[in-house]
Amino acid sequence: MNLYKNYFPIMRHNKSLAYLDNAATTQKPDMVIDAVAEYYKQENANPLRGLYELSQKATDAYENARKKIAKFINAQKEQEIIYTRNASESLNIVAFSLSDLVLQADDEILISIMEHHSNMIPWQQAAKRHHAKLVYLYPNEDGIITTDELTNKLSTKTKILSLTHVSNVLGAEQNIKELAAIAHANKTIVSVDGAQAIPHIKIDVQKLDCDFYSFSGHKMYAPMGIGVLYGKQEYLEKMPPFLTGGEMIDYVDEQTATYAELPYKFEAGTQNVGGAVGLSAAIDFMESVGYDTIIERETALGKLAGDELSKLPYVTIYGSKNPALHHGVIAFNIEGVHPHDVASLMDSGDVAIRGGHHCAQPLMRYLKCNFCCRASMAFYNDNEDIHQLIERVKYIRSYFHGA
Amino acid sequence: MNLYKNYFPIMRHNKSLAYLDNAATTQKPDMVIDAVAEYYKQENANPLRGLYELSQKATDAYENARKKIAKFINAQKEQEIIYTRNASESLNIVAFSLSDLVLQADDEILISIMEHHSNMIPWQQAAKRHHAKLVYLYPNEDGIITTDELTNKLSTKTKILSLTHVSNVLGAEQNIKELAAIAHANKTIVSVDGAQAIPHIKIDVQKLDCDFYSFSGHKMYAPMGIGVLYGKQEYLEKMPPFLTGGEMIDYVDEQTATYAELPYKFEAGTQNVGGAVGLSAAIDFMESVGYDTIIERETALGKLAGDELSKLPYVTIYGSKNPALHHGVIAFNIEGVHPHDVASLMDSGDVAIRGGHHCAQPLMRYLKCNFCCRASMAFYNDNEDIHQLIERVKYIRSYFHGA
Amino acid sequence: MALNNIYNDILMEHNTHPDHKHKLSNASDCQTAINPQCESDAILVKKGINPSCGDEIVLEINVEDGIIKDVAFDGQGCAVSQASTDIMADLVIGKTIDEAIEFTDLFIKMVRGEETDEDKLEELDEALALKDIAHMPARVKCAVLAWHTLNQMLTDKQKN
Amino acid sequence: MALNNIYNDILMEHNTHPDHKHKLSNASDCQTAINPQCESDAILVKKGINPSCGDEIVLEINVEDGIIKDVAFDGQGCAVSQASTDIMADLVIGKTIDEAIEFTDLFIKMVRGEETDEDKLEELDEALALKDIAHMPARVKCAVLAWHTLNQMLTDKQKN
Ligand SMILES: Cc1ncc(COP(=O)(O)O)c(C=O)c1O
Ligand SMILES: Cc1ncc(COP(=O)(O)O)c(C=O)c1O
Repeated sequence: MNLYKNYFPIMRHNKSLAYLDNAATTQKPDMVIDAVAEYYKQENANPLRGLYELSQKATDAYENARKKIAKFINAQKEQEIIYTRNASESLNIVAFSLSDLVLQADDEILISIMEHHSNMIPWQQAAKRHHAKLVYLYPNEDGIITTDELTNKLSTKTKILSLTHVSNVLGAEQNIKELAAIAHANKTIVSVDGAQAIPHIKIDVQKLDCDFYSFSGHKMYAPMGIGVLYGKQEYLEKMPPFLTGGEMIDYVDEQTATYAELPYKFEAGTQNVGGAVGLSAAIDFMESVGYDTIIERETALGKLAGDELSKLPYVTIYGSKNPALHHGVIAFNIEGVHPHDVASLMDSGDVAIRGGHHCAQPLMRYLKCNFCCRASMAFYNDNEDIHQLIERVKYIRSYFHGA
Repeated sequence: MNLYKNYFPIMRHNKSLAYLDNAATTQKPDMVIDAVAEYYKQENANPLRGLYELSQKATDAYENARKKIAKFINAQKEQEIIYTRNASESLNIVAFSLSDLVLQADDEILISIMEHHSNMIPWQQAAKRHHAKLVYLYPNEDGIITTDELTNKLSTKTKILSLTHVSNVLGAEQNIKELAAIAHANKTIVSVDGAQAIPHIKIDVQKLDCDFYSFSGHKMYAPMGIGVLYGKQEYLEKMPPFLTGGEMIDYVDEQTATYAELPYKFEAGTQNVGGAVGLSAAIDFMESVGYDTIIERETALGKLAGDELSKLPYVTIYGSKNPALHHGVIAFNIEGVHPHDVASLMDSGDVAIRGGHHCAQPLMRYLKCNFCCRASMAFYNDNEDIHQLIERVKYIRSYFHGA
Repeated sequence: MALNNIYNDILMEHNTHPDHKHKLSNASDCQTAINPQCESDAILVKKGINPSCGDEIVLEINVEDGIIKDVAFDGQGCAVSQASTDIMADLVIGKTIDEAIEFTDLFIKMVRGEETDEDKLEELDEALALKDIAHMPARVKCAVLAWHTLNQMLTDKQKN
Repeated sequence: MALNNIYNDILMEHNTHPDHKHKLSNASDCQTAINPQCESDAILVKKGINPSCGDEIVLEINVEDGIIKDVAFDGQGCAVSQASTDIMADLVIGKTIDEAIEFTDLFIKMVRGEETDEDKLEELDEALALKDIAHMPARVKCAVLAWHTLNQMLTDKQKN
């Protein structure tokens, strides 16, 4: 077992497992699991308005985690960090509240056909609510939205561009900085779905110059139930709140309420302090490993898997031919075997991959495959995991179609 | 230290602490903290669509917890249990989606002046969105909404009644069964905020015959970040979804989507399986203690605190004169000392209580106090905690006003 | 690893060489929906869909005098749903409507793990090969798709 | 338990016997808002609110020739905000606008824990008694309310 796997209790308990479904959720290292447990053992209380020591500790834990997240993605101010449950909720907040702020009838929202359903259906709904139009960008063969494609689709009516940073099927990374500059020149607000990017790439929201950035803790070694919405203060301040109640208000009378300042305005009800502590520990963990190591290992693993799968004539790989451009995500099909059967037979060989539409049905139809298998790597995977995958591909093919 | 406190690591680490802010959040027993950690060590994966063993284990953990919750509150079907982040989110879902389903302009929504902001502001918003009217019920001296008060306020336009089961300030328990019957006879749908009830009273949603019931895990010994919305199938099925994306859809094309069946329709994005496991363990914990014990101990503690505080002429207690009707919640003021100073000086005597408006500003104004102190008990508290509280009240009074 | 033995010889044989994957009726649009025009007195057509994984089958049955004379299917899906459909066809051809409904009920109970009595399950014959799918709930939907569809067709038929 | 020493003699004395809790101007409606009508050339009025805990003070200052001649306050709040306001009044009366602004900046830094240099903080005199509030962020807002309000009044005044 490689040294990195050793940080993960679930790996220690499943030595023969090749866990290659990291794009769905990552496993959690000891230090994250322990940090959450310690929080509940030492400093649990309802944060923010408590006037006693434990509540102060809980508030500190909660706000220090926010500071760490702000620093991690280089947000200018910690008030720009809103805690959510997951990337889906972050994206929903943008689609609800930003739309309420800026959308008029006949305006246009621009998203790509590659979006995860969580960055697509909220916009379908927003378009319906505001009688706006949802317009699609289509990628080139490498899964990239070109500047030409964007320029062609932008119009004076395009108020919002919401784009995934890294596709959860093709692994393709969009050049957000370049696209955002074009959009901004058109007065279009830019929201980015970073769920598949932040586990693999160092994020600097100021450099990207996006207006919103959404991600989930559970895909970056943190517990489930905690996510983040980064938003530029100028927009967050003007947007109406989304969920209401709890700590997000200042004054309430029978018919009206005024809202608390950022970031609390968007955080209704008792927050998940344990989750915030876990996310903070996950950031410490990632920083101790280092993005350099993460990228180096994941690129090597992706290359190995891509090279080996390419050798098999009955395997189709989706997206770029260059495995380095996949950020550890490889979507593929074995000719003549349904992805669900592949995934089940992978499981019986102790390989965990996903088979299905990966919450990206329109993309699947665009790729003309409806369903596919997806192996997705984290830096803790190793060459043995990949070999196990490849052996299993060969076995499944021969099991269905003879040697 | 009493035997019950011994189940709680935070109590073992803070032997001199009288933690009397349980209405804000309860502490967590070992078995809950451990269950969550074990989940991440043994069976973590993205649940629902995974075709491998770990994902199946995560799905089982997630769905078994749902079954346990359904049984715990005696829901007819487990599809009627929707996971949320907290009671606030549950209440927001009802206020958004049910309103969308049933509210017309000029309709009326009925809530009480006792509501927590989380069961008030979402309805202010819903009323605004639908041009409906938000009408208030007022309690009697004991904090009870009488059937007369309800009958007087119900009209043919009253589509929704949303009411707290137990007030987080007065501790008063409403007779939901009786009120719901009257409302139903008027064709009014009944939503109940159970956040302060379920930690203290056995809930049977079929007996109460409410249409919705909301609560938070963190107030009943579970971790933060997990809550529940119970809803009758007939309504949940007809209501539009709230958050969209992730696992809550069936088919998606570029402009439209069809939604998954219950309960998934209301659960967008990757869910908090660790939180569900924690809530399940918390239910096991509560059942092993037993509601009989919980009620007996909390009633005795409430009586002791109420009796002792009543002896002090400079203390005002809000709500019923009968401490047994407070469900362990005692709101009070010390004449001439601001609640924030009380809470801070309690802290320096190792007593944790809350001072402020308790997210119930309109109620505070109704009680003509604006702010108050609140001591709230759980069964793990003991007579020493109460004595510590009383001693501290006396000390604070004399510190400010001489002996 | 419970699924290993799902992909057994029986399932693989029915998947590779389905005896009943063909058409009973001629109208080509029978494939896309329940189209009354292509139902003769005897032939019933129904489409079954598993939205979560995209399996789709079109089931055709020929019922005469309360006896299922023939079953055929078309559509795409995983090996489990394809084989399960073919196995079902073998089992119900020649049976009465009541018997077939009983089989579908029993099968659905088996793969949901609700019926484990070996003696009772014997009746299901080759369909027993799918028993272990109960350990893989994510695949249960694939296995029951055809059985569920047939059950609906037959109970609808009985009502008319 | 850091707060224990916040409720020290200095704070309790100013809370129980505030020297400056009275009015400078006469117009009673000066209490509810910044009302230009009740501001003479010399007397400025401003309301400060801490929404999270409901503390409210109305601050009145009398500035002549760039010197703060007098300060008075009214309103309700906790001991921390009341005493802090009274202490502030003692400190800034007789000072220039610039000096007073400096004091408020320094005080705000102290209670936020951003300035800990004892020598610098010496200047704050009795207000030093509130130093430990930095350990109780939930109460910082109570302590800074008056200082923050005064700071705004004076910087506004300087701009005009
Ligand atoms: C009566 C009542 N309703 C709702 C809530 C909101 O619960 P949460 O903050 O967990 O969303 C609370 C807790 O503060 C409460 O006491
Ligand atoms: C690109 C992308 N966006 C959004 C999401 C949604 O994340 P979550 O399910 O954590 O809300 C995912 C994860 O499935 C994803 O891959």
